[in-house]
Amino acid sequence: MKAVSSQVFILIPGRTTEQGTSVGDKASPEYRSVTRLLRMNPEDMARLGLTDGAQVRLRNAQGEIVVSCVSAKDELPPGVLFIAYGPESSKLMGGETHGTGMPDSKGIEVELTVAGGSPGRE
Amino acid sequence: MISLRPKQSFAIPLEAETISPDAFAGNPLSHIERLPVVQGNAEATLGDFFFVEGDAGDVIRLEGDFSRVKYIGKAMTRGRVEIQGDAGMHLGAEMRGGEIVVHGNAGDWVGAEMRGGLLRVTGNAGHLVGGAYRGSEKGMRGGSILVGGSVGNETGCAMRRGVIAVTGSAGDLTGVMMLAGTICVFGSLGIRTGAGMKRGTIIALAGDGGPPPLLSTFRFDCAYRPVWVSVYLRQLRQWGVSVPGVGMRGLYRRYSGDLVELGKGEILIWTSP
Amino acid sequence: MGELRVNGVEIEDTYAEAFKMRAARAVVTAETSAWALTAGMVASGYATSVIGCDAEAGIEAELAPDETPDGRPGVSLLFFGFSKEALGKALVNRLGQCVMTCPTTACFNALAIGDETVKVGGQLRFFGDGYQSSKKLGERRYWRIPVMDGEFLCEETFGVQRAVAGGNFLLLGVDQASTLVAAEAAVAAIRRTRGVILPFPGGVVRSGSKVGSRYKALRASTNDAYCPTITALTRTALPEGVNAVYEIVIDGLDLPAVETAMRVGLRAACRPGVVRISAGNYGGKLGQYQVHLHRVLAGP
Amino acid sequence: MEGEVRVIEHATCTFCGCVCDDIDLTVEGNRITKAKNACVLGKAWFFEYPTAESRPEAMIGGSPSTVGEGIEEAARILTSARYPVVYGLSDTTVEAQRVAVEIADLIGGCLDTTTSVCHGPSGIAFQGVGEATCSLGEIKNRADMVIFWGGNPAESHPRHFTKYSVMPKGMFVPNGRKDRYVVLVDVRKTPSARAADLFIQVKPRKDFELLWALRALVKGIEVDHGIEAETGVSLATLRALVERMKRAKFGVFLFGMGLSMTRGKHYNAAAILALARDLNQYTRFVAKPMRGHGNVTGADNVVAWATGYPFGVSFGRGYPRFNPGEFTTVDLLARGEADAALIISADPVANFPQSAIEHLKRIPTIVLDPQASETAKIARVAFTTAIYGINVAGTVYRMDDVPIRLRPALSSRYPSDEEVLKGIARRVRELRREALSA
Amino acid sequence: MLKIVNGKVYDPANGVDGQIKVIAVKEGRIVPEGELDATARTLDARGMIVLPGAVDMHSHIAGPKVNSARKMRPEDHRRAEPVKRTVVTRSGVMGSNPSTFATGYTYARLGYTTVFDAAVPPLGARHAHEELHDTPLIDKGFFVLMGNNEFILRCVRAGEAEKTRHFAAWLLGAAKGYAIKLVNPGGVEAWKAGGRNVSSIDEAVPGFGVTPRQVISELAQAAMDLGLPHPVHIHANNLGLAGNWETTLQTMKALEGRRAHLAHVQFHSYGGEPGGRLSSRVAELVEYVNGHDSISVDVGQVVFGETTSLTGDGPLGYYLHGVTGRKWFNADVEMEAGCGIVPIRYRGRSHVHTTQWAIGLEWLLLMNDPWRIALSTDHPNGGSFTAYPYVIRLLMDREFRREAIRGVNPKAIASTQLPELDREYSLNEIAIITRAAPARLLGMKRKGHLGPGADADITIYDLDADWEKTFATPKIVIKAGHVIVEDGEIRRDMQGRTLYVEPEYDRSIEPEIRKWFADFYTIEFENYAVDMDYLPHAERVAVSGG
Repeated sequence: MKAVSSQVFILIPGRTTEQGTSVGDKASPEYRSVTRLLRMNPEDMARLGLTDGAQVRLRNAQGEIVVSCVSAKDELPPGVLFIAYGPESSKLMGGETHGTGMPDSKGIEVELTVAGGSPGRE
Repeated sequence: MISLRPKQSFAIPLEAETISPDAFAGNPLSHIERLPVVQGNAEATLGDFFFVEGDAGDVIRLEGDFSRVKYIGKAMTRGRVEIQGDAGMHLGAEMRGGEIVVHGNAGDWVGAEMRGGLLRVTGNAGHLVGGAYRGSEKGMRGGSILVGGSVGNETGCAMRRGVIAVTGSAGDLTGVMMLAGTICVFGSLGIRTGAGMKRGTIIALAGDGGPPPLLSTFRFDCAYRPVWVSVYLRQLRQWGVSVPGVGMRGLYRRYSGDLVELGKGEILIWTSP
Repeated sequence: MGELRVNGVEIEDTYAEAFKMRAARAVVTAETSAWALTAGMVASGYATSVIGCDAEAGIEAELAPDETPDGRPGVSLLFFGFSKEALGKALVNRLGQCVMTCPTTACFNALAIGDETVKVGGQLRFFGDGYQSSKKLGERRYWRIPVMDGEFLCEETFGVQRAVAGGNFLLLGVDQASTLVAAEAAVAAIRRTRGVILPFPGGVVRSGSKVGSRYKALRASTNDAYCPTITALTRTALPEGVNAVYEIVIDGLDLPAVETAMRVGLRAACRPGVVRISAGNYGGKLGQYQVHLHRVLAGP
Repeated sequence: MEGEVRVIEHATCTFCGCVCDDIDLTVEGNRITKAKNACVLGKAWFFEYPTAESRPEAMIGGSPSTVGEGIEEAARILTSARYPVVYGLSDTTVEAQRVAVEIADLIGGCLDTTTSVCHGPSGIAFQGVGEATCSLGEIKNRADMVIFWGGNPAESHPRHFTKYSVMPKGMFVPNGRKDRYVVLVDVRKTPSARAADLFIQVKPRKDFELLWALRALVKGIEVDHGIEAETGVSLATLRALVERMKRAKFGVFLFGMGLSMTRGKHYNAAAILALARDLNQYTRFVAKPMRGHGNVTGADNVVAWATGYPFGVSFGRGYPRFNPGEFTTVDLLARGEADAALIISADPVANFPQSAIEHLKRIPTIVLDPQASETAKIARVAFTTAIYGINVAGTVYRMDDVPIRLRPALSSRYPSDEEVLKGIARRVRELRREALSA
Repeated sequence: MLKIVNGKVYDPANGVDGQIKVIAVKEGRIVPEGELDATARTLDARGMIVLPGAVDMHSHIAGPKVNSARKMRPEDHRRAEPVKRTVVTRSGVMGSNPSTFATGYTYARLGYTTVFDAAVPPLGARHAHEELHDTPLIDKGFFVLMGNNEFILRCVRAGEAEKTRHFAAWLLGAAKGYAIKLVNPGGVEAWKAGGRNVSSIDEAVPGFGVTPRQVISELAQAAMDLGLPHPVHIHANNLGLAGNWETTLQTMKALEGRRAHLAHVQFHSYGGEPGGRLSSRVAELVEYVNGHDSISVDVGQVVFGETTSLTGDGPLGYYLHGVTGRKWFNADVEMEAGCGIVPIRYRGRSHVHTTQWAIGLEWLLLMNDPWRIALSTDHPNGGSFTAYPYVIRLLMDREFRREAIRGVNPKAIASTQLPELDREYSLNEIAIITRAAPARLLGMKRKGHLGPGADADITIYDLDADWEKTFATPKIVIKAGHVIVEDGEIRRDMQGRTLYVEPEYDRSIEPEIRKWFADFYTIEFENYAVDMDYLPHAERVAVSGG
């Protein structure tokens, strides 16, 4: 059971320099790759047997995306993921704004599985 | 009794504060059919959207899907509105008297800034039940709201007086910025319950979700049997709310807060019979 | 009117003279019926007659949990005073000193809120020294005063209504023992009715009084006409063979309640040893009501 | 002119809310070749923004058409709609924003800006508790304690540190960086952490709990050690921070969308505004949201002065009403209510929740954007407009509400947003008049 | 061309007091009747009164602080009667801080045709102009905050009076403002620097070593030397505090005969111990003003009800936040100014609020010379400008005033002179305090009167027994010769003009200002001045002498 719950992560979409400099042309390959790169805590990656560039699937009630992951050394604590804002991150956002106009756009709960295969551990 | 049934479904919500005993006020059907409503930017009449039937009286019965009809019973002072189906946003907002019963779900801002009367929703209600509109100093100022299902966030936001009872669970920030009044939640509560409350009470019977997490600015006082809670719960029973028996005679843990504000509020969490 | 006898007891054709007063009703609850009763007894103690007390009070009834606002056992108390102000003051003092102080209790108003009200919880709350809080449910406001075993809950406002005090009858008996048995029977019967109390100890008074005294300072003095030991010295009202007299005094929320109580009391009191039943009056000069014994007994 | 070199001095960069107005642009022909003083984002903005003029000026249903035809079709859509929404406006001039507000008023639509999905919650918080704030120069001249919270200015507002908040020498902080104590509070250890004297890593979604504990400590209310388990920050760290805040002469919180976008939203922002307010009992403290887009602050201001409300406005009943959660764009779309949309310089298809995007695809939309955004691609009518600040003059408001005039460097064959919107407004007015007289 | 006939004309500036007189209008101006030809439209004003368009010389209608108040108070707008769009007009909201369109329309519907915003920080001048551009119908302008400008504080400390004057002139021109405004001189700087205030006009300003007294006299002198149409406009120190009447008196004395206008003097006429209860000290102050022609005032009348306190006085905002416990906005403006906003409700039951209400009326009823007192509520600080008809009735109708007095705090009212004051204003006097006086005090030669050459801004009222009704619903309002309001409805939407001054200054101080900007501002010197694009309907008002 513990292994299953360890695959629930909190995803933080945010701005990055690369996203900012490429946003001028959202059709560009740069923008597409920048917004499809998931940063992860290295311990989490090791635990799930992931290496840089591995494809992972993020899923929640809103939708799912497949992105490649990369180790973010001391940037992220375990359990937290980061991705640059973009079309991919918004697929995991719900339309509920709780009477504010703002959907939950950061701190989104997602389930992570290794893409193309079963979850890292049963 | 006057009854209304939708003629067709519509995507663009209708603003129909004229669905109120005060507006119907014993008028003939032909008058009621001509009462104004607004859909988006277009003015229309009740008769454009609803079959209106029955005899004049202080009871209005709505049958069908009213989930996109806003402001039903807004500011009403008397009479009764019964809804067999779902109701839209702002149900009974600013109401002062009378009774609204929804046999179904209701949208956000149920009973927002209401001052009196009784408002029941047998199903779920949305966010800001009995709450304040943005910028307002005070939410609900009197009356009672009874929700048979669950509610969203900010229930009783800046509430000043009155009672809100939720049989199901409540979302985050229940009783946020509360000034006084009582909120009872029989099911589980989200996070940040009572944040910024000055006075007032939040009673948590702590259903399946276990006791709610509390902010660091709430301080445990004692475990005791608050007599007045029994008085309240008995009143709720009289109103037909299914109050779990344990709540009546239970031991409650009392927490004072929110200490960063006045600190005279309390959260009472039921622990054992 | 002819002579009336019940069970051989002569019912004098006279009337009890009763007075307009103001009444309040409090329900005191507690964790156990014993503590509720204790609070009720103490709160209604030393409240026999407004001649010498701040109020007349007594326990109207003991209440089962399903009869009280908080679902706990309780007692219903009635308080009577000559004015709303006097009654309010007595209530605040009595409920403050005798109920708030008593373990586990809570105190509720049990009269309708009409034109006249007194603040009770609204006064007692200051004992809370700023830590008190209030709750409003419907039209009723309750004060919660922190005390050492939790909270004392007391309703803010108590209703006050016009009421009738001084309903009474006198049992004239052959001896002390049998007359007292009859008085006790009357008390037991009256206590089963609602809306009245018997303010004297055990519901029975032995020191019936008259207005005035040879001593200037006293407003009332012993009712010498009914005292058996001085029949030779006074204009006695006692027939021959009467050696003991007891009085039953009834205060009620309204005249019918007093009349009902008198009726059941009278009937229960007509027992062997009682020679005659009379009633106290002042010749109809002082009281607003006259409750004729014969007329009362003719009731259902 | 090929080869001709011009320099535009004191030009303004509108990429982010810093709105730096000290950029010297070198223009060679129809290209900006140098942007002195600009940051990496600013340079990308000036150099890499698409300057190709190959896109048609207007498209209707995917087919190239003229601006006039586009205006005609747009006006037709907007006047026949019952619950239209006018949205975007954070990347255009005040002059264009004003016309957009007028259109929303004319058509009885909803009016909302990208504020609702960035610092809208901070605006709601402001309406609840107020705000102690200041212009950026006050930070430059006075702030000896600067706390960044839930933001990553190193990547989102690169010159904020150097121009306003961390490095600059000011009147009462003559030694610049040395006179300041800089704190960063965030879930991630972002590149901004390098600029801070103290980095506090808060657990995700625990900002409110942390801020609330700080408020307690500021007021002398004891906080349990359990706060560390809850927030990831020790009580000792919090106590030391509070001591420092009280000792500061002029402190500032600069907060980002790490607060406004995460669970709790407006209450997270309210917590930081309340903390700053509370601190004024001991010293001077202010708080500011770090606004993102170049003129999102202008949008707030224009919408507020014209309607009384900053965003999330409905004109449906012939006058402005405000209710975020009801009249805000995500809600109008996700609930499937809006029946047309006029979108100016924003790209909801790229960053809205899926349910909202799906509805947007179902209804007729009119999009004004300099580039072929995801939203422009699905538009019924898409206008290619000139770029504000680069091609178009006008006014923008910096994140601290200071209005600044633009000095465009390049001409464009495309019309400005203002011109297109004025055309639409004119035509809408005519159509309404025709409808009234009919 | 327009001819108004048969109306009783009240034009105090030209000595016309209720005479029936023809008012002729041509090309936006009043002209001699002979200049009209037969094509002139005739308006029959029989039974009506004809006054110049009213002038509000001290209001808060545009710019950063007003807009912040709008943003902060959605609840205030929501509860107010909305302003619906019509075929001619835009929609808007009311409340204590109406939206721009609603502001213009509502002023016009009350017969006001010229309004000045009293406090704009120069850094926000562009913003104020943008809002004024969206404020239809009325002519408008604003005063420029200078009393806490750090450049000026430095000049004053250095005793550089000329530089002060040149800088002030440059700043007015850069902001395209109309007059020099002081708000709590020195006190706002003390607040910005450390959350304090200055307690008297002789307390040194932290960090600058100058006193408010010096700032007041230097800028009063500068305004005179520059020949500005309006003298220095002073919001004195210690606004709202018990015992502040002495500060006010000292401020007047510190002027040493220089011309000055003291704003919302009601808020500055309080006796009592600091921190204690307010009492009225109008008698002493009015006596001084009656005896000194160089000083004028506007009232800042308090009106009971909900409103917003909105001020350039930062420490005052914080003080009110503490008193009311309500939400608080503060915005410090670099190098220049501050701002505080707090919602406030004036209650008739309140001792303090009753005293304030009475003090405003005492000022109006005790001033001998109506030409030096202008009607204002310091909108929205004392109440909304929409309350002007109510205040006018209080002045004109003694019985109405007595009735009102019965509804306020009896203890407070008994300690003022108000119950004994029997004066009733005449229509002529009302025309002075709402038109002729403010126009003259502002130095506007074409406003506030109906003589030839004046702007054709005219208000025609149908007489009602109730003066409040009369003044609340003009029959016709004419702006620049156009009928803009008829029977309370806007007939025509148009832009009014923005009035500004641009005095000459010595350009040789520019390098120093440039350096000042480079050192301390966050915006470029070159991007600071407001250019004429922002004033599409501008009118530069000439300075005299300077």
